Amino acid sequence: MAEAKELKQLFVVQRPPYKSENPKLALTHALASQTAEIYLDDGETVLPTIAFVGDGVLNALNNQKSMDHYGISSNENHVQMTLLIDLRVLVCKEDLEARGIDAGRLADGSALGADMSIEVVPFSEIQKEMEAADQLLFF
Amino acid sequence: MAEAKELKQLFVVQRPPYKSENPKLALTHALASQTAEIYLDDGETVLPTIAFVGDGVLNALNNQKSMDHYGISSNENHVQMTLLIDLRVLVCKEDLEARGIDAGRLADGSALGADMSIEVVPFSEIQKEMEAADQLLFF
Amino acid sequence: MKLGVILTESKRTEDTFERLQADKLSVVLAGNGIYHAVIKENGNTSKVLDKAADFYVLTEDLESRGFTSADLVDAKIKQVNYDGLVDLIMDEHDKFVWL
Amino acid sequence: MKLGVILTESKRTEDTFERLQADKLSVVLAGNGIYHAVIKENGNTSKVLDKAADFYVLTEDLESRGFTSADLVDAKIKQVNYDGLVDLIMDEHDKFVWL
Amino acid sequence: MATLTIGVFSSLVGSMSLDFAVKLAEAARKKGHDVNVWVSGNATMLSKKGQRSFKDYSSLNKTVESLLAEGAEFCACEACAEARGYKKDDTMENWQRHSMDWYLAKCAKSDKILHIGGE
Amino acid sequence: MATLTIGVFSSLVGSMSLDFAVKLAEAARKKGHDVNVWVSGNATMLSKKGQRSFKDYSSLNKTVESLLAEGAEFCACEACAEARGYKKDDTMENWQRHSMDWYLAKCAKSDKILHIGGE
Repeated sequence: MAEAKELKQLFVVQRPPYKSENPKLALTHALASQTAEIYLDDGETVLPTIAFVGDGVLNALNNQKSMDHYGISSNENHVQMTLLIDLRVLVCKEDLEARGIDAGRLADGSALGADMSIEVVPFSEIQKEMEAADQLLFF
Repeated sequence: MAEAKELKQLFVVQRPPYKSENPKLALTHALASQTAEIYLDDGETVLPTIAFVGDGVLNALNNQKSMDHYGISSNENHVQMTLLIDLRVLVCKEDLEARGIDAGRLADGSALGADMSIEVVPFSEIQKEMEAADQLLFF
Repeated sequence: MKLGVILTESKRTEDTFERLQADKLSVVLAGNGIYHAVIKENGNTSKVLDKAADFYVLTEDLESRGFTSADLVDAKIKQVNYDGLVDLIMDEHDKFVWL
Repeated sequence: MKLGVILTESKRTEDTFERLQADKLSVVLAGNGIYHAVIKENGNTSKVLDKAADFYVLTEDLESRGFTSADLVDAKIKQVNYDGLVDLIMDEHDKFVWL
Repeated sequence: MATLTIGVFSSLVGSMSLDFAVKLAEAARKKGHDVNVWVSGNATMLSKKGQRSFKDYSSLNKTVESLLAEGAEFCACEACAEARGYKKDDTMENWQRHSMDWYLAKCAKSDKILHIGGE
Repeated sequence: MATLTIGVFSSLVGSMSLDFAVKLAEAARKKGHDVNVWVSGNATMLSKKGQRSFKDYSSLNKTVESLLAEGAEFCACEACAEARGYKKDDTMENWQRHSMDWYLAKCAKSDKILHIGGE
C-alpha cells in the first residue's frame, strides 16, 4: 500500500481579470486538480488553494457580465466552480478594503450549490499559507 | 499627373524593449514605409517619424547585446537602420534625464553609415510633432 | 487638435498621458481602464480623472467586470458602448490613440 | 522559508513584493526587472532595492539591454547567469516564484 | 461614410484587445463605414485557421467571417505569421497576408485609424 | 540530481518569457537535472510546428529539439492549443499534449518548480 501523500499548492493571483488570461488559467488549473491522480501514484493527491491579492481581488467580484457582452465565461463563474469542488478561495482583506469593495460584492459559491464560500482573510494569513504550501505558483 | 501627397505618421514608443515585441514592431513598420508605395497612388508617400518617450527611451540605448545572448537582433540595430533610411528618430530629453542616461549612451546611426542622428528633444517638441502628424500611432 | 485617448490599464506604467495636450481631449476608459471609473484606492479617486478632458467608460467592459453605472465615482463620466465609440472616433476627433 | 523571487517588470504594478516575508529572501532581477539595478529615477534608486534581501541581476538580460556591471547602482547587487540561477533555484531555496 | 483602419499588435486569445478590435470593426461596419484590420505581432494569431470555440475563450472567427463577407479587409503580417509557424495554408479563408507596408498604406488611404499597441 | 518543472503561461515570440524558460531548461539540463516544461495560455505557441527563423525573433525550436532528444519533457495544454487552432498535426514532433492535470502532477513529482505567469 502506497503512502498517502497530499501535495499542497498555493496559487497566488495578483493581476486583474480579462487583460491577461492568467487569472482564469489559475482557476482552470485548480479545477484540473480533480483529475491529476491519473498521473500520480496511489494515494498521492495535489490540493491547490487560490489566494487573490492586490488587483487580483477584482477577479472575485460577482455580477460579471462577460458572457453577455463577449461570449466568454466569467472569472466569477470559475471562482464558483472552484468552491463547488471544495477548494479554498482566499481574498486579501486589506486589498479589498483599499479598493472600497464590500465583501458582499464577492462571488457566491452557493448559487451553484457549493458548500464552500470565499474566505476574506488578512494578508498575514496568506503569508502563512505561502509558508505552509509545498509549492508556490504566482499567476 | 497625380498630386504629390505626403502623409505624416508619428510612431510614439512608450514601453521598454524586449518585454513586448511592440517597440521593435514600431521600428520594423517604420522601415516598411520604404515599400508602401506599391499600395499607393502615384505621388503618394507615407513618412513615419519615431518618438521615444517614457520607458520607451530605453530602446534607443547603444551596446545592446541581445544577439550575443538570445540570437535576436537588437532594437539598437533597428534604430540605426531607421536612421539609415533617413527617418527622424526623436528621444525625449526629460525622460532621458529623469533616468540619468547620458545622450552619449544612445544608438549611433553613423556606425552603419547613416547621415541622420538621434535627436534629443524636449517633450514639448514631441507634442508639436503629434499635432503636426496626420496620423498618430502609440506603440 | 481634437484627440481621443483609450486607456486600458488599471495602473498606468508611463506618464505620457499626464503630459498630453489637446484643444479637445476625450478619454475613453476601456478594458481594465474601467477601474479608474469605479475604484477609489484608499478613498482617493484615480489621478487619471484629474485630467481636463471629457470622460467616457465603455459599458461592455464596465459590466463584464461586475460594475454598473451606479458604481461610477464621478458624475462627469459618461457611458459609451461600441456603437457610440465609433462616432467618437469617426466623427468627433481628428486622431484617436490607444495608450 | 527560503524564498527566491524573480522580478521582471520595470515598474511593479502590485504590492505583493513589498509584503512578502521569508527567513531567507533572494531577488533575481531579470527581463525588464534589470532596470531596478541600473536606473536611478530622478536620482533615486529603485524602492525594490530597499527590501531586506540578497539581490542578483541576470547578466544576459543586463547586457541585452545595453548595460554592464559598471552600471550597477549598488554594490550589493550580484551578477548571476542562467547557470548560476539553476543553482539558486535547485539548491539554495525552498521555493522560487516569478512575480 | 468613411474608412477606418484598425491595427492590432498585442495579444490574442485570452486578452481582450482582439475582442475590442473585432467588436469595434463590427460596430463601424454596421454604421456603414469601410473597415480594414491589420494584425501583427502576437495578434497574428487571429488569422489562424481552425480555432475551436470554448466557453472560456473569446471566439471571434464567426464575426470575422461575416465582416469579411461584407467586404471588410483583414490582413495578417506575413513575417509575423511565418515566425509563428503559420503558413499560407494555416490562414483563414479570405484573409490577406502582406508585409507591413500594406498597413502603412491602408492607414494613408483611411479617414481614421486606431492603432492598438499595448502589451 | 533533481527534477525541475517549468510552467510558462505568458507570451511568446517577441516577449522574452519563453526565451527565459528555454534557456533555464537548457542550463538545468547541462547540470544533469531532469526537466519538464509545460506551456499553457499564449505560451502554447512554443509547440507550433514549422516556426521560421528570423533574426528579429527568438527562435527556440532547435534548443527545444535537442532538449527533447536528451529526455526533457515538453507538453502543451490541449485546450489552449485547440482554442488557438493548433491541431495535433500542428504540434512539433515529440511534444506531448495533455490537460492541465498533467502539469499539476508533474509539479507534484518534481523537487523544484518555477511557474512563469506574468503578462
